Amino acid sequence: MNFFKRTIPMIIAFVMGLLMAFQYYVPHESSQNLLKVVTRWGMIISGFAMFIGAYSLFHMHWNRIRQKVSGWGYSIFVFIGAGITIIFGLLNGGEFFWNDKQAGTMFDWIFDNVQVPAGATIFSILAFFMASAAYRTFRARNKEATILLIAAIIVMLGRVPIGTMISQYIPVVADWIMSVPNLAAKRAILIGVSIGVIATSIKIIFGIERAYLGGGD
Amino acid sequence: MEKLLKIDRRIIFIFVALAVTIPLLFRFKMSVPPTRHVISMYDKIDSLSKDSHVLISFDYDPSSKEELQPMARALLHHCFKKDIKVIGMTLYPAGTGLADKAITEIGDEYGKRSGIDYVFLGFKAGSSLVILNMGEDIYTAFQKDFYGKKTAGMKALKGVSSLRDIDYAVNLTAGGIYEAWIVYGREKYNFDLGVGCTAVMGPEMYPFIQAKQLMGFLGGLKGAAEYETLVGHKDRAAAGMAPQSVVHVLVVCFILFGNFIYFTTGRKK
Amino acid sequence: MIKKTDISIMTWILIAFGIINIILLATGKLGFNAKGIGIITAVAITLAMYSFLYKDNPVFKIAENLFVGVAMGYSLIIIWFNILKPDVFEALIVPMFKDTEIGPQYSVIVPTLLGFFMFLRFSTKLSWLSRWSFAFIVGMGSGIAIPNFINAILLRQLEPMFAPLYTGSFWGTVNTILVLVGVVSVLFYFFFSMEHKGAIGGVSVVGVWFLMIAFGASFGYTVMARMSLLIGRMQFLLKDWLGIIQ
Amino acid sequence: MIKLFITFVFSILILSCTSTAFAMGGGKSEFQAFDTPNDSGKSITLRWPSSPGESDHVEYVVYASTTKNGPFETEALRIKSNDMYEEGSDSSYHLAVVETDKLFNKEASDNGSSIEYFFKLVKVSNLDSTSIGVIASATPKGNWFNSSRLNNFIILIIFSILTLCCIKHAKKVPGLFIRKIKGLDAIDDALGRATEMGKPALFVHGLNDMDSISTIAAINILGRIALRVAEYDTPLKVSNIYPIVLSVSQEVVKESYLEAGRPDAYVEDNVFLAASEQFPYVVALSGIMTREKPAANFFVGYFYAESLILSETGAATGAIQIAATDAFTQLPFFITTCDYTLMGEELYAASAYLSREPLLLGSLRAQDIIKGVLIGVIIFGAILATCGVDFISSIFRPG
Repeated sequence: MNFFKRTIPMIIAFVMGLLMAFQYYVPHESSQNLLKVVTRWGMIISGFAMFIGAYSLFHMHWNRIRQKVSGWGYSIFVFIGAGITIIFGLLNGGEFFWNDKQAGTMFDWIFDNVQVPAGATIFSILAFFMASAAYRTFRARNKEATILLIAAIIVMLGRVPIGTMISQYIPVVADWIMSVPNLAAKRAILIGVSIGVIATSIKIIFGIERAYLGGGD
Repeated sequence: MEKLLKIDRRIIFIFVALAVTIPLLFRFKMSVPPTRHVISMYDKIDSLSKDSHVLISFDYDPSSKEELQPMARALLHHCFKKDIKVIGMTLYPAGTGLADKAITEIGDEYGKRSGIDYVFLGFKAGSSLVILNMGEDIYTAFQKDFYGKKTAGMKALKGVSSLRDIDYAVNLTAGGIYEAWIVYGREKYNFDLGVGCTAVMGPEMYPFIQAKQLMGFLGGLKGAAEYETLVGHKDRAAAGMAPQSVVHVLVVCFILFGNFIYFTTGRKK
Repeated sequence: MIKKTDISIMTWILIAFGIINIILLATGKLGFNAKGIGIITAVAITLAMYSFLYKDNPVFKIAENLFVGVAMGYSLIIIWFNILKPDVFEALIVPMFKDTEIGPQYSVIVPTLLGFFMFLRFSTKLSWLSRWSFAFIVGMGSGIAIPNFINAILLRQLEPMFAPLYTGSFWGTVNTILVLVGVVSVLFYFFFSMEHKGAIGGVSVVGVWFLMIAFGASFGYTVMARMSLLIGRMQFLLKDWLGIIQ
Repeated sequence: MIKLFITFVFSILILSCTSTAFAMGGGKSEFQAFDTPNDSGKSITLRWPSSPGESDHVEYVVYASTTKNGPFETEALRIKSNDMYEEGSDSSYHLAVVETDKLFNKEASDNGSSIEYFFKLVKVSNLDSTSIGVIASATPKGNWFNSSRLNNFIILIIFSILTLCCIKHAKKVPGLFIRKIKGLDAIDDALGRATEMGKPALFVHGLNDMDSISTIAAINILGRIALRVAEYDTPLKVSNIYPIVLSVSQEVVKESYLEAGRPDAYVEDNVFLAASEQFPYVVALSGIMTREKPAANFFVGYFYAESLILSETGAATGAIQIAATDAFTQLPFFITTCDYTLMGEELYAASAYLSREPLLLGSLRAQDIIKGVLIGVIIFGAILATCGVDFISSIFRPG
């Protein structure tokens, strides 16, 4: 049984990894066709994978309701929201889900008037916290933080029209910060992170890194 | 003095709300001179001939809508004004509603029709895999468009078989997907790519611009406002520049004031 | 835990919200149709979210949970219409039972099967089958990533570093040298096999300065981003709902 | 095994070099057509010498046919005569690629890819059209190795061997050297202060599940903190957002208490699931911070926008705060609100330093070697390029 649980996944990862890595160096048409077929398969599997997120979300809220955790009542609203949206989605404006998607249905109305305002607003709340943190906590508590805050202030002023009104040099300095020190640091970070990505990929292909398979035997 | 630092944060919240609302109500005029990265995107699209193909990937969801939707609208105005064929798509499931709305609304303004002058391909899962698949063949990645119409033989896609045939691609991104577009799209299939991103991602773009991996970039609402100015279609982004300026000044004052008190009252340990 | 003052604040806000909407509907500024009702719903959700700024409260929690549910429901329906329906249902299943122009695409069977295996993750007995799907996706992703990252990031980002340092102008030369120093020193900072002492310590301190300036830039841009979101919402409230600004 | 692999690699490299050496042909001064090297077999490259009188108003037109005698009616290419010069030929040659699969309708190209295509070059000006050059022909064929990507391939091989060898080496030699990470001392100081004040310490996990490298690193750091806490007898609270991370954290904390010889002091409820979504997580943690006023807060793992609210609330309660994250967009806020911050890869290094796992140490060492090589390459490449030598940049040219 261990063969099916442990060895086969590692063989699959090894074969697929090696095949796709070498595919890059082979310009022949058959190699292009391989890439085309395999990526299409991957797209379909990724589609299925999105249901896993849905399952964990519903499962967790269901458990909260079942175990009557404090504040479990709010979890009911997750099911109400999802239920109504899915029902109208399946109704598809009277054409039902096995036909093509219709435009301007109740499903779209819910998206426009519930999901869009809620999603857009929840992150705009951070604007307020940003300002309060600026007042109460962003401190030049050491040399590093001082450099950071000075650069931040110049960029903040230099990137809006009012910066030019204060001094014509502010946008120039802001532009220099962005395209010289910022560029250099970001490039080094990018190179470092990419080396990490490549190293992790190599470890996955050779079966050294197995965290993605989950725990257990 | 130290008491000043311990005021209720809700008082600060009121300051922020006022700093945003008052400039919106009194409509201060602020000129938004376009910067070079925005101009290079504008010039690229402006240089395209009639019936060229521009691909716009709407990779964001409602949480970044206020920054990226104005960008999308300004770009669409430019493309439709120049009779360029627009291919829309998204790699975020919640991006479909926003993208569809933007394309249809602005398409209607210019009398453009779906399937002939533009096409909205919809959503596919797998980000980098979708880009690779489109690079090999756009019709296997998207066999149907968002409304279930067959893509093969569609007039809006005439002459396009893969990403290699796209004249210009713009990735409107709220997260790390721009990297997939550069690594698996632009570098592998050699097309010109521009990025419009939330301001949070803005500083990350500079290494790519200098290495000429990106042609043009719009950063946040400011980028959108500059593009609106260039297209000559000033809308919400341009109107947002006055409150943006005021609120930036407010935040800078907060930081300076907070630090001033912090240093004058002696740093607490 | 809910105080009396909070309840009265809540009631007054609700009354004010109701009156404003009645006025807007009565004066015809908002139509009594899907669009008008939609705007009122959206405003209600927006204000419910902002109520969090006063304090965490049940109205906010209800709106938030509702949002989580709606967002998930929306994604599921979009996955059906955009992926499962065209790529599995219509490509494989419908042609098996009905005559269509093109026959069933049998190659779709493999990913469909692997897709279903993923759900077995939640079963206790067969969860090992889900590992096959993960191994397929992750192995393929890793294989594709390696050469593409070497090309698009390592080689392409090194390319501009090999430009001559002397660019013809004084400031141009200074900037090229600064970029070179910055890249090298930041790479040194993230170098763990040597103690940061002496010369290497000095280089890594320079690296920290570059990092801090870059983080300062990110800081400024993030403030800008959050404020833009707020401006957008305010425009919605003042323009689309109240119609005060044009 | 490794020898076999290396031989295999070299044979591929040698083969690929020989096949392309002939493709680019010599400098024959006439119209040439040949199979485009390094492609899938769907194009042909045309090359011809420049002729006098090239300008914006004069065009080159190439007609294609599948038989030698024509008719040459299909237009394969139309360019301005002062365009598309061959790179490095000093404008003395034109070079153009023609995609053959788009030339004729399906039937012609369906006969397999081994058809011979014939091309005729014509120079057209406003006044007259003169045919120059003779007819040239070529058969497109698919190539099996893209030799312009040879350097990429070599980097891949070196990188793989290096990673595998370093991990093997780390298994053999325990305790591979890693420089001291300053933030780790700060952790001990913070815990010491919490003990002095008799207040709890709070460990906040990031928002990624167990499959993310950041969370794995966070678990390793949690192990160290729990061990210290058990020795000092300070309560430790650990907040999670994912059930799997929760159970792993409970296990790790329990083990640390056991290792410190105080299994009785372990309270399972102190490692808890705070919420399941981003904002509820913030709300729950802000509540804990303001109510219990922990003396030390640790934010470890991958964070999103919530980082700002969390660390701001913590700073307002006067706690010592230490953050460790590889989320670069959130780092600025941690740096300005926390007393010490581990940035980016320092998080992985700290986790390798504490866990002493050969897998982590080995791959960290491999990455360090690559980084070291790149630093050298960048410095030498820039200096050589300044002197006008493009030796290094030609080795690292992207394909």
